[in-house]
Amino acid sequence: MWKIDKDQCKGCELCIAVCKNEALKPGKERNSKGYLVPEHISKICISCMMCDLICPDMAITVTREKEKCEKS
Amino acid sequence: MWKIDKDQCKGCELCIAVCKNEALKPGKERNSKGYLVPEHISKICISCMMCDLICPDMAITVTREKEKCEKS
Amino acid sequence: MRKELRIAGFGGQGVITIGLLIAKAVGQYGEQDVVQTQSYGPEARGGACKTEIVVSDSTIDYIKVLNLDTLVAMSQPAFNTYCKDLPADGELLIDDTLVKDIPEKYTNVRKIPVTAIAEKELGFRVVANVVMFGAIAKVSGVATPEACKQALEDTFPAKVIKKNFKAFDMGYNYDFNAAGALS
Amino acid sequence: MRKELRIAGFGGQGVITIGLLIAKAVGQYGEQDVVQTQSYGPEARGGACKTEIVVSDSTIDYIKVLNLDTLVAMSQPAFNTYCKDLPADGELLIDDTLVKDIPEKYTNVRKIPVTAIAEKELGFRVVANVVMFGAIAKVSGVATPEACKQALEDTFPAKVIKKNFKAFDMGYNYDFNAAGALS
Amino acid sequence: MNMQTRPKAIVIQGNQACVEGALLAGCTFFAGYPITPATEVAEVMAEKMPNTNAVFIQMEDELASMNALIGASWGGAKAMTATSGPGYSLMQEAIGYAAITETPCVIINVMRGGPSTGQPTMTSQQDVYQAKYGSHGDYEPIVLVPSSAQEALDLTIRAFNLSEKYLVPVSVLTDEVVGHTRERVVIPDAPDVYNRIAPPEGIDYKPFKGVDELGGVPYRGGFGEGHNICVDGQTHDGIGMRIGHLMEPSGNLVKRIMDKINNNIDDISDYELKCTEDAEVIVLSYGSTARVALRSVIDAREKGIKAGLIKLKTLFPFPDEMIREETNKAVRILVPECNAGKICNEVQRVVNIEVESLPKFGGAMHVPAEILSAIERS
Amino acid sequence: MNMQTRPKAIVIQGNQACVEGALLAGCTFFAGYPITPATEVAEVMAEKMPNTNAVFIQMEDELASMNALIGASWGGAKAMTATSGPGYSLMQEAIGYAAITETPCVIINVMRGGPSTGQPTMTSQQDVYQAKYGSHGDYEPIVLVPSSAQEALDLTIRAFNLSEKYLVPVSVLTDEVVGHTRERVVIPDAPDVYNRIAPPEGIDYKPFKGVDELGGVPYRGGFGEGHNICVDGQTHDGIGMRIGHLMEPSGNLVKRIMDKINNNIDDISDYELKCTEDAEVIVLSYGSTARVALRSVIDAREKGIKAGLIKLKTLFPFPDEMIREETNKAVRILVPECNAGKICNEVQRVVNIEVESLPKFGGAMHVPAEILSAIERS
Amino acid sequence: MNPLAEKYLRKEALPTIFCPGCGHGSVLNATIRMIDKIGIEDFLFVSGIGCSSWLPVFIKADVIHSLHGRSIAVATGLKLARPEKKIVVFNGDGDCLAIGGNHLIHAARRNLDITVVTLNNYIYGMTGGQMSPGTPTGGKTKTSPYGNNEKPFDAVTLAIGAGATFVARETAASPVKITKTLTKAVAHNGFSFVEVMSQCPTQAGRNIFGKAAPSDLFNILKENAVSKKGAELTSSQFRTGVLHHDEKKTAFRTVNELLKTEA
Amino acid sequence: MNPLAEKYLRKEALPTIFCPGCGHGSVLNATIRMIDKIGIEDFLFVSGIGCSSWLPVFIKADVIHSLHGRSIAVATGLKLARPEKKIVVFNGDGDCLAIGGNHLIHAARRNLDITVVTLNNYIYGMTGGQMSPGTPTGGKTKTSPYGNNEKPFDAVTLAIGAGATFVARETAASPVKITKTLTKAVAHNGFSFVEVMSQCPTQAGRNIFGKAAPSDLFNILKENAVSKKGAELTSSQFRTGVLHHDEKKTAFRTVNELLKTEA
Ligand SMILES: Cc1ncc(C[n+]2csc(CCOP(=O)(O)OP(=O)(O)O)c2C)c(N)n1
Ligand SMILES: Cc1ncc(C[n+]2csc(CCOP(=O)(O)OP(=O)(O)O)c2C)c(N)n1
Ligand code: SF4
Ligand code: SF4
Ligand code: SF4
Ligand code: SF4
Ligand code: SF4
Ligand code: SF4
Ligand SMILES: [Mg+2]
Ligand SMILES: [Mg+2]
Repeated sequence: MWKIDKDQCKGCELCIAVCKNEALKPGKERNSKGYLVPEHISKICISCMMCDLICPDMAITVTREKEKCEKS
Repeated sequence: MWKIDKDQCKGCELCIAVCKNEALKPGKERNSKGYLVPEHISKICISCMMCDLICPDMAITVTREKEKCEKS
Repeated sequence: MRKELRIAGFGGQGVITIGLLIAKAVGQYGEQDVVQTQSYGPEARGGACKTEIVVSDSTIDYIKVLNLDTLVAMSQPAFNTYCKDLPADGELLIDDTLVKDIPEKYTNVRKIPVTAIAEKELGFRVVANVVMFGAIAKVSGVATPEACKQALEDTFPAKVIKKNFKAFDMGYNYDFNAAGALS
Repeated sequence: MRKELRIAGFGGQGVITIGLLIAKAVGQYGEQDVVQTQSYGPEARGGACKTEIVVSDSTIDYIKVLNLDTLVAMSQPAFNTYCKDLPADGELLIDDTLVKDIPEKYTNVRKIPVTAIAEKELGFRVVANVVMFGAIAKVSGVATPEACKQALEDTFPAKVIKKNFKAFDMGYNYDFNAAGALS
Repeated sequence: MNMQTRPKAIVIQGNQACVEGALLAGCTFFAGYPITPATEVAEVMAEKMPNTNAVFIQMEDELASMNALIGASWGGAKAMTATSGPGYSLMQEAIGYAAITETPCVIINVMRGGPSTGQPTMTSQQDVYQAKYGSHGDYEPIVLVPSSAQEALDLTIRAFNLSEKYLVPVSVLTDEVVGHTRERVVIPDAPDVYNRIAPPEGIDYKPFKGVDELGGVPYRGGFGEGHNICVDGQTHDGIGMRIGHLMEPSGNLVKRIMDKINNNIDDISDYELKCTEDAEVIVLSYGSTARVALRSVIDAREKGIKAGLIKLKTLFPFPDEMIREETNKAVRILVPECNAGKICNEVQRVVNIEVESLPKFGGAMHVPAEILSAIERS
Repeated sequence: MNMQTRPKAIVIQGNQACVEGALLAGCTFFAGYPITPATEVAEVMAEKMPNTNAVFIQMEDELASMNALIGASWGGAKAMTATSGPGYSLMQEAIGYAAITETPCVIINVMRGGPSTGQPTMTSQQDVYQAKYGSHGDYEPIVLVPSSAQEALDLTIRAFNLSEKYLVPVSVLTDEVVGHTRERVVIPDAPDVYNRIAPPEGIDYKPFKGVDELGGVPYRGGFGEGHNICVDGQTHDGIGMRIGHLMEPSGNLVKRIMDKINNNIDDISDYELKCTEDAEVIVLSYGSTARVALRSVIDAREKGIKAGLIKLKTLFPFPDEMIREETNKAVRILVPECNAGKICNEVQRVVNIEVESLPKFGGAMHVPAEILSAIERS
Repeated sequence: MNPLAEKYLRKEALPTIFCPGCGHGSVLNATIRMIDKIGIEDFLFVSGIGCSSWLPVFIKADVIHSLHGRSIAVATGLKLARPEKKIVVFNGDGDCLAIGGNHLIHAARRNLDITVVTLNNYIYGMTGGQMSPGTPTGGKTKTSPYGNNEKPFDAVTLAIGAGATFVARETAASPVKITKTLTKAVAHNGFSFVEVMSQCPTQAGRNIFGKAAPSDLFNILKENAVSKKGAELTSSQFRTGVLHHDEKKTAFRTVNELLKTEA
Repeated sequence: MNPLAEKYLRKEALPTIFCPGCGHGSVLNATIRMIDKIGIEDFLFVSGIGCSSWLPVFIKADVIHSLHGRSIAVATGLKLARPEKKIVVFNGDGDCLAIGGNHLIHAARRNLDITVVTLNNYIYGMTGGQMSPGTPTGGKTKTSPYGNNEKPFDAVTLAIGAGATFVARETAASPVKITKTLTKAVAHNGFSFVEVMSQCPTQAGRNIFGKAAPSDLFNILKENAVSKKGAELTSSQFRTGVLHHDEKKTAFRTVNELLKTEA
């Protein structure tokens, strides 16, 4: 499951950069602080957690059954 | 030629320690500051300059024709 | 005669630069004394940010705002934060692309959509502040357009100066009445 | 009653230790107040060195020498440097192994060859200072021999204490008159 | 002193007396860097501490020493360092940090002749204002000034107690004379020891919120006890969060850390009076100079001059009121000190008659005759 | 200001004005370390210096910066650094070294809120006593306090000149407000520039011997000119040899380096008076606060109150005499300052009436109404 | 918010002061995962002054946010007072390598059992983008407007030269590696030093790399990170991974401990 | 007096403050022979505080006897003001490696063209014999009465790790080698660091080595000096000779110079 706490997001788009599946794309909606929050496309998300791990503001939560490690 | 400026000497006896020819030996005479100034035995001195080079107080002057280097 | 202006917006809009430009136009190329201060520090990271300019025909002693004459607001949160000491009849100049919500008590509001103008008419969002600079120059009268252009030349590299002149002119020549902006 | 002593010699003679021993004998094991100071610094590297002890039956306020009562000299240069404020009738105690030249004006001179005693009679030059300590105890009367021995025990390791007691006794029991030292 | 019944004493240097005092006060951490004439403090610590549960470390410099104190203090230790002028200068930044973070710690400065390398082996009282003003910003340190080995011990204990009570860095300014002179020192059996007060159970604990009952001092919880304390040198709120950009709360913090000292001057102040009641000439002095001054005052009284002595043992916070009261009948006030004239300015600020400064340059102490002749001159 | 004939000016921040002043004064060396709110001084230097014959270096810290100034100054450079509170604390040891070795150099301290990290982006005047007493030992620094960008320029030039003339470290205390405010600054064409005076040919030159004709200041020969100068932070004789163990000559050196400043107060002092002649209420102020005070005094006069302003531009040496004279008819003296109340103590020391302190906490400036109401209250 | 953030971060301090896309935030993220594995009760934190030094302030734990450059000295005192705790220091290339260099090398020499995590973003971020001992030669910053004329430190070489016994380097672009490496560093008995190369879009990005997008800078870090042993390096590249690990050299022990062991 | 002493020493400062048999005196002797070869007009000297730091005070030249630990920082300013001069810094293991460590590593990093000569006598001599970062583990000193619980620096490794381009070590027992090595160090364009192991009979001798005779300590130095490359070392031994020499890395240049070269 992929969740975002929009108000924590600073719109840096690092999550988009790390998502190898292009399940994230630049957002259009601004949060309360004026940042553009990325959009998530659930159906192509493989819950790899990369976005969760990289987010400097810990805005994203990915929940899945089995832990998997970064490949890069 | 071997010369010593007795009043510069602090009686440390390092010159004696470096003289491989035993041309220097502990002195008996005290200088104006109360230090025992080493005694020099000219006839066995080979003017190797080691004492001159080591003396922390530059009290010794050895003059010779040709420069020679430390071996140690 | 002392005149006090405050320009507020969010970080990245070039608000401080407007302050700097006005200060130069007045103090370096104009005829009056001027002092420009700015909020500095954590606010500079995102959030609201502001600059204040005091203009006077005599030497300025106290450098901070005593009786605010003009507030220029370039974002809604900045307006909300910094409108407090503007009297109801104080001069209010807003970028109505971004500031929408102005309490009714203000009687002297001028609106100019500088962000929209910069984006649409000039093609560069970044010059919105220079459009606003032009508008301020006109409305406040603290500096002549010539002095303002000298300030622009002193501040920006030659290769972008034309664009900035154009932006300035769009602000300076903006017809608030035509746009029905004077409330 | 305030009594002021100065002990002078060269670095390495254990002059400061004498001061420390007297101070302990008086202050720690005796009955009076005591203060011990010492010259500190460049002089400590070779050259003359000194310690001063003030003994009093009331609390000592000023800690430095005001009216020197006793000068103990263990080297000629030290004597020359530090004799200045000793009055002509002041008590002068010298190691006559090393101090040979005493101006005639001094009327109250006692001589004890502590270095010679230490070297010859005790076999350890290093205890010369303890011999002198004994002599000072006797001559000045600032501390009882018992207190002095307690000071020695507090200062030196047990394994050398006997030797030090012996040295102390040799000084304490030295017969200045017999040696014709009282001038 | 009654010589018959006098308590058991040992004869030690002032520097060692500081160590004895510190250990009695419960000092468990010493970090220092050698410097003449303070080195013996570290040396005796290095010898004594390892056999107790107290830790000695020689740091790479004085910056490190003072900062290590801060870490150790928050770790729960009672921490001390000892230095002299040059090292004290280097410690100033961290002393300010200790002040704003309310970190208890004790700094011994065995003063030597300055400025700079100055006169490393000679005495002085030149650092008294530095002790108060040496770090940038507004703060209010406590500064104690012993005049003897005994006082070095007593005031080192007091320094720890005040430090723990007011959560403030306390400087003990001794000097080369106090530090190196061997004297009788009575070691107290069980001196009063004050420890920082832990927050009572169940309260909404805020580590940096002044508590009225404690005179404006906060409770001090320990690290590792679940308080999640954030110690910050920036102005901060009661829970330690930064407020440097906020004027009023920042001002309140700085005011509070100064007020907690200034509002408790009576508790912190310590001084001795000698013949001041009827004194026309008052000598005000402190540290080793005060002993010379005492001699001069006694000598003057013997000559029939109505002289008196105020001897300060707490130098800062400065006891304005006490001095005003004690000197209000005096016609002259003399301030001998081993510096160019510093505390004379504080006294001048407080009184209306003109204060006479008796400075002393060059690393020597006054002689009693100097002060006496100043008393006599009129 | 007559707006018609006013001289050509540029609009710059106070921090940049310091740079302009320094370069006009002949500054050839800058070593610094970034710190808010002083960083722009270094940044503008870094931009401007490489195109002149002046050298910019960013050092590893403030200790290094200040010590590099000392090396550069003896190398013949006119050297400057800029910092704020925390860095200023770290520089104190070396400032004392510069004082005793009579090393000319200029330190800009753009004051921010303290103590410690304090309020990095807010203004203060909290370091005024540190500027005088921050290093250990007795010394006498010169401290200038500009109140505007123009004065930042003018007083930086003056700082270099005084530093070269009296061979002393000079601090210029600006503050966040002066440093960051953009204002009109007139750049002087060719300001008077003073350079250290080389020893006349043929004299028996002693680098550390005061010269009567120079007001007790020595001649200053350069390195590499055959003088074989030995620069030492220990007390030293005229040729630089150590005398730390000798009382009288050591005392004489320290006295001389203080006297050369104190005996030349009239030359060093700089202040402005506004309506003091007939003033009953005198406001004494300095730095950015003095501009607020000026407004309040003008407002008070408009209300018919006989108020006047003494604005100090040289803070230390403190102008005791001038203040005594200018306030001798006043019934009240107010000292507003952006700190807990510091210079008010200096004034109190000098005058007999009670000085009223108007402290300001929290990193803000006074508003004119505050001072005005204090003037009105009576 | 992420449940780990919920659990371990100090809500009253959020959002972090970090700019959008600042690498320091990712390191914070990776750090709390390390903490989560080990147990937060074991830790005390210390930092200096700088953006990087704000990192532990956001963690719900006991923290000393100390003076610029002094974090390791403070940590030394703290460790000696609380030897049972794991002390982790966070600081920056400026804090640790410029003003704090002496404390770094001395803690390394002593082999003091603490962990130092230095976030090297090539610049002084906090003060607005001046050169640091991490700035590459030629790099333009506010105090090197013509390009940096100095050479940067290789922090890893420096720490090894000073005697550190666990030395590693990672980048903010590899959060999983950071978590792993920090876990090892904290477990090491002795002085452990971890340099984390981090992106600073606001200052280093704009000034040095001419790029402000976090993802661009992030990619630069990835490109420059070389984990393969012995691989040749270009001038901008650096080695990553655990680069030195000496478990034989004993960690600092107080004299008290030594005397007890002997007795 | 020796005619070289006559020529190069400051008579009013003699005798030196060095104790009898102090190795620092022999280094002074060797130094003036180096100076004699090159020409004293080329030099300016800087030192810190410590017995070792007194060395240049005895030389008839322009000298800054600076603050404890700050010699290299002072020398940095002096070098930038007088780039045409050879700046030689003398300091001790305490001055350079303890309190002065940060300036050492930064001058090394910058590859500043100065020469630093550190006289390592294993101890703080001047202040009366406390432990230093040169004190061997176990060494008894006034502040390590139970034996030093810390590890000393290897100053050579440290300097190399920090970026120094000429690094050498000699002992006070080999004066001819000192003269030669100093000559090379001074000739090197870039940061040169020479550690000279020196005997301190008064403090290190008595406290650490249990020997007070200068010649005994002198022999210990000789025994521990290993000049053969690659030879195994016992714990008390150290390598001598020129141990690192990199002539390719360019020396520090000011931005001014760089701009001139580019133009
Ligand atoms: C003594 C002192 N000098 C300077 C400063 C100003 N200062 C604050 S943070 C900083 C640099 C921080 O750089 P770095 O450690 O690399 O952290 P970053 O912000 O880049 O993460 C400086 C110079 C200070 N606070 N204290
Ligand atoms: C800031 C400061 N701290 C401490 C001192 C005291 N001090 C003087 S010399 C010295 C140590 C010298 O040791 P080293 O550099 O090894 O020289 P050595 O005497 O052994 O040759 C110390 C700690 C000082 N002068 N200044
Ligand atoms: S990484 Fe986090 S902060 Fe950045 S855009 Fe994605 S969700 Fe927002
Ligand atoms: S969990 Fe993986 S696939 Fe899903 S959005 Fe995040 S990075 Fe992309
Ligand atoms: S080496 Fe020199 S000082 Fe030492 S004994 Fe020989 S001559 Fe005297
Ligand atoms: S010159 Fe050589 S042989 Fe002669 S005394 Fe000296 S060391 Fe001995
Ligand atoms: S300035 Fe740089 S380092 Fe600091 S928070 Fe912003 S991006 Fe991060
Ligand atoms: S104390 Fe040691 S280093 Fe200092 S002069 Fe004496 S022998 Fe040399
Ligand atoms: Mg950084
Ligand atoms: Mg040494």
